[in-house]
Amino acid sequence: MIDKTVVDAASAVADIPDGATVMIGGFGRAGQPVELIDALIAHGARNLTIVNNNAGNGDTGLAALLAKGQVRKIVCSFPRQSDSWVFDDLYRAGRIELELVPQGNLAERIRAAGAGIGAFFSPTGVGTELATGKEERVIDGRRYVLEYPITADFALISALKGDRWGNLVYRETARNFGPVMATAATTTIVQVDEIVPLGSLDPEAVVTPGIFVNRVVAVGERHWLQGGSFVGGVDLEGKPADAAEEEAA
Amino acid sequence: MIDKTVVDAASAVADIPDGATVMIGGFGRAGQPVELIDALIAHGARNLTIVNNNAGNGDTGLAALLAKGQVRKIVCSFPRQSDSWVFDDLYRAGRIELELVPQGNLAERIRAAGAGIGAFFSPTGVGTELATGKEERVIDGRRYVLEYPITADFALISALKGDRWGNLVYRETARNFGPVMATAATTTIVQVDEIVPLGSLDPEAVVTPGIFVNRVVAVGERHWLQGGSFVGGVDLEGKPADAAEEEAA
Amino acid sequence: MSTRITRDELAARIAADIPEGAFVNLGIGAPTLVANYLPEDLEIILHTENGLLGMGSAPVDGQVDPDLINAGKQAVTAVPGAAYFHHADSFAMMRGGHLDVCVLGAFQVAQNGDLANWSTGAPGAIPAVGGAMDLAIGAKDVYVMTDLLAKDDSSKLVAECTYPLTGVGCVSRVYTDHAVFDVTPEGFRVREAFGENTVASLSELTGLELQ
Amino acid sequence: MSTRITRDELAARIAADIPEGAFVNLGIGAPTLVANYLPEDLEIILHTENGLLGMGSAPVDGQVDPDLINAGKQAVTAVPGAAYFHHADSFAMMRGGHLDVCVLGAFQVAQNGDLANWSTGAPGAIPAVGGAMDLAIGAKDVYVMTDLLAKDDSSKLVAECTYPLTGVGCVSRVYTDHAVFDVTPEGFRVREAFGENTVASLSELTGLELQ
Repeated sequence: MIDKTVVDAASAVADIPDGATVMIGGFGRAGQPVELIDALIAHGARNLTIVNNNAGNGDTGLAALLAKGQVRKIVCSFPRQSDSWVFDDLYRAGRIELELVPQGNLAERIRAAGAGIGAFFSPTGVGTELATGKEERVIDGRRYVLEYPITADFALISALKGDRWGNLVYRETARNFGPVMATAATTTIVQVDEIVPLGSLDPEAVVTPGIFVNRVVAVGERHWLQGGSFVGGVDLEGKPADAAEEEAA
Repeated sequence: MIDKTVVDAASAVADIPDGATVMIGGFGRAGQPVELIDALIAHGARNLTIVNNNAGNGDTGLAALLAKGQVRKIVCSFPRQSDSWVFDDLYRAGRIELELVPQGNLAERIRAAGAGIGAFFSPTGVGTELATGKEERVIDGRRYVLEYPITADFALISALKGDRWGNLVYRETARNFGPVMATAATTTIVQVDEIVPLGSLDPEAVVTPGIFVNRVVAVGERHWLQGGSFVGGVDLEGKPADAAEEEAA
Repeated sequence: MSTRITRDELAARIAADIPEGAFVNLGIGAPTLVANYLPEDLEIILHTENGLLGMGSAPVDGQVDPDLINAGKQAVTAVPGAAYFHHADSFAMMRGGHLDVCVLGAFQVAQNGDLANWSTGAPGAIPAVGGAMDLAIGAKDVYVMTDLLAKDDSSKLVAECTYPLTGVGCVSRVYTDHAVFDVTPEGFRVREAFGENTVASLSELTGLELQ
Repeated sequence: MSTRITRDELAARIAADIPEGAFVNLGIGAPTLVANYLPEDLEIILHTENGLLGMGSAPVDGQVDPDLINAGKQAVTAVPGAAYFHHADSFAMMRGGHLDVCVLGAFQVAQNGDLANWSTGAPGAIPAVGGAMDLAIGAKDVYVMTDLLAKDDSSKLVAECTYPLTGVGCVSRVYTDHAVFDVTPEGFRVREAFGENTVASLSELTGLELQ
């Protein structure tokens, strides 16, 4: 019997070595695999290269990983945000390397890695400083720059539900980078709200087939859902909305 | 109000001009938009370039379009099948041009057209006669050939259900080329079993968002379904299975 | 101030140019305001590059959903007819030229349509590009929404961008608080001047020869 | 005929080498037989390139579904845990190296792993390649299933392919009715000889130096 489920987040990330390249899903906080990141922090692997759209928000998740000094380099499209102070300080202190990639090139380069594409001519970034030093070609009258795949040793992503084969479905815009990252990493580790019995996911609606997934760990239902239904009552960080109001008061 | 629904197949294809490039969905008979092809035959546009995985099966659908002499050239991966006699005769008589493309390159080149990719280095076909004259490059120790997008003026595809915005869901392996062809054609025309009210397709399970669709025409439920449930009783051509048995008897 | 319209008036002006059935991406910041002025009786489908077509307005109190955000990471909703997709599919949609309109902010727009809106190039600034370069080259029409003048009164319409480029020759129209400009092969053409502005006065403000 | 095993025995022999959990594509024709010999108590997930992972056996009478076919356009079923996807996603899966094993037929296999299985290059033949070239370069292990000798008794294992190539250096192992051969940097190595075959007798049949 195939069983990709893992007992907890700690064992799911236990073999990530120092120096690994790790893709981390999420767009801002949505879809960020917070429990896996916390486990990676506890695990302590250092000198990591992180691929993510952003460079951390607030003091939790990816930001906390950065704060612990475990990250050597980050590949992302949008590091500077209103709540990216952890990254900002590290970057200004010269303690983290940044490779800035336009978001569409980031997504397509990750897809290319998973799809066996050697390189592709992209319309994005042409004539800008982010294309400096890149091969350019005019095809059918339009300018393109050559972009190469981005691979990783591990991908840490978050999904709504998974089964023991690793089939996944996501929720709303928390889907974002998960499906392409799952295809591009040697080892893909997924946190899900719930592991469901094999055969209970609609085969027409599976977004990530299990072939792209190595480990699945259940972390419990996100607390703005109850029994699968949206109940609200939280802020964008997922904290109780009334607590935030009390804080503000 | 956006309403992409069209009253019948004839009006859906009425503006396809002579000389057009037309992508036609389907893998063999599965997912072939038979009603739209029949309408194109009745419409009579000639000198067409057809992009399809195959070159017709039996005497219906794409094969019938070929038989009517409306097709100048076909771009496909697998023309020769046990039941491709219409194409075989035309090809041997030198009355149709063939561009043979490995199936993965066909799918990826169609996707590239829809995704704005200028060209891509493909691992498929390297060192074979189907790469003759194509640019080759070694990337990271592996050989690749450069492949260009395939676009079309029209795409004719088949889906299970659609709404008036053009959102689509498919059924089983009849999905095949529909979703990528929809992205690559200037005008995408879809036949569906049923047009459902806006909002009744699960947004997590929409396969082709309406942005890629121009016209949707309802052709009635495929006759191996009843009220959306599979009832069987047909052969692979969709004909009543007992009729085939009678024929054989 | 009869030579300037307000930011909300400008958002309404842009909204009035978006036809029913258009697929539209509204960039982070001021362009987001345009959504408030799209007529409710017209179906205009909003795209957000983090994976949603059919984006709706902000949720009501208590209904914030952390899984449902826009590119600016604000809480949004989804309308009936919406579809979710992953990031590569979303950007394929943009880069493949399927969006009808995108509305972006700008530091500078050059008369050849070059856009600079992602970096001032200031030393020590932390660069961040996001989806700006993909939006700039992807939509059928790229509209810029901006004040005509920067805080130091310099013109944001320029002969040539001095800030780092976002995209080359990509802007089709610029909506400013003073006037609306089309980008043409001969440079900026005044499409509509607000209030007391004239081609001559706009020419003076921008230092550009205008049509 | 103690020097040859049957096609079904060969299919069973291949099936025995496929471990639980493997993602496997069985090519059109003889390789399809392998599915009949996969142990029912092991979970081995079959891929068909027309858009399905988790392909099951042929349907029972009266349950043929024209929408549910394999790459050979035969009626199949889907198992619990299956997933459907479109053609670009399916071939991305193959070309990206995610399949563990694919089993293909062959006209010729060269000692450097070159495969010829799509065209005899005969004048007047109608060429058809399908997914053969993608399968050849995509799977982690490419197994060939074939008779050792062609109908004219020529060896299908060759020093160099004379038929048009499907893929370069892509075959890892060849299962024939006489023996199983691994492709190594030094050429074919006899992994297992069936019946009375020996390295020497196989060397004679193929005209190749074998290990």
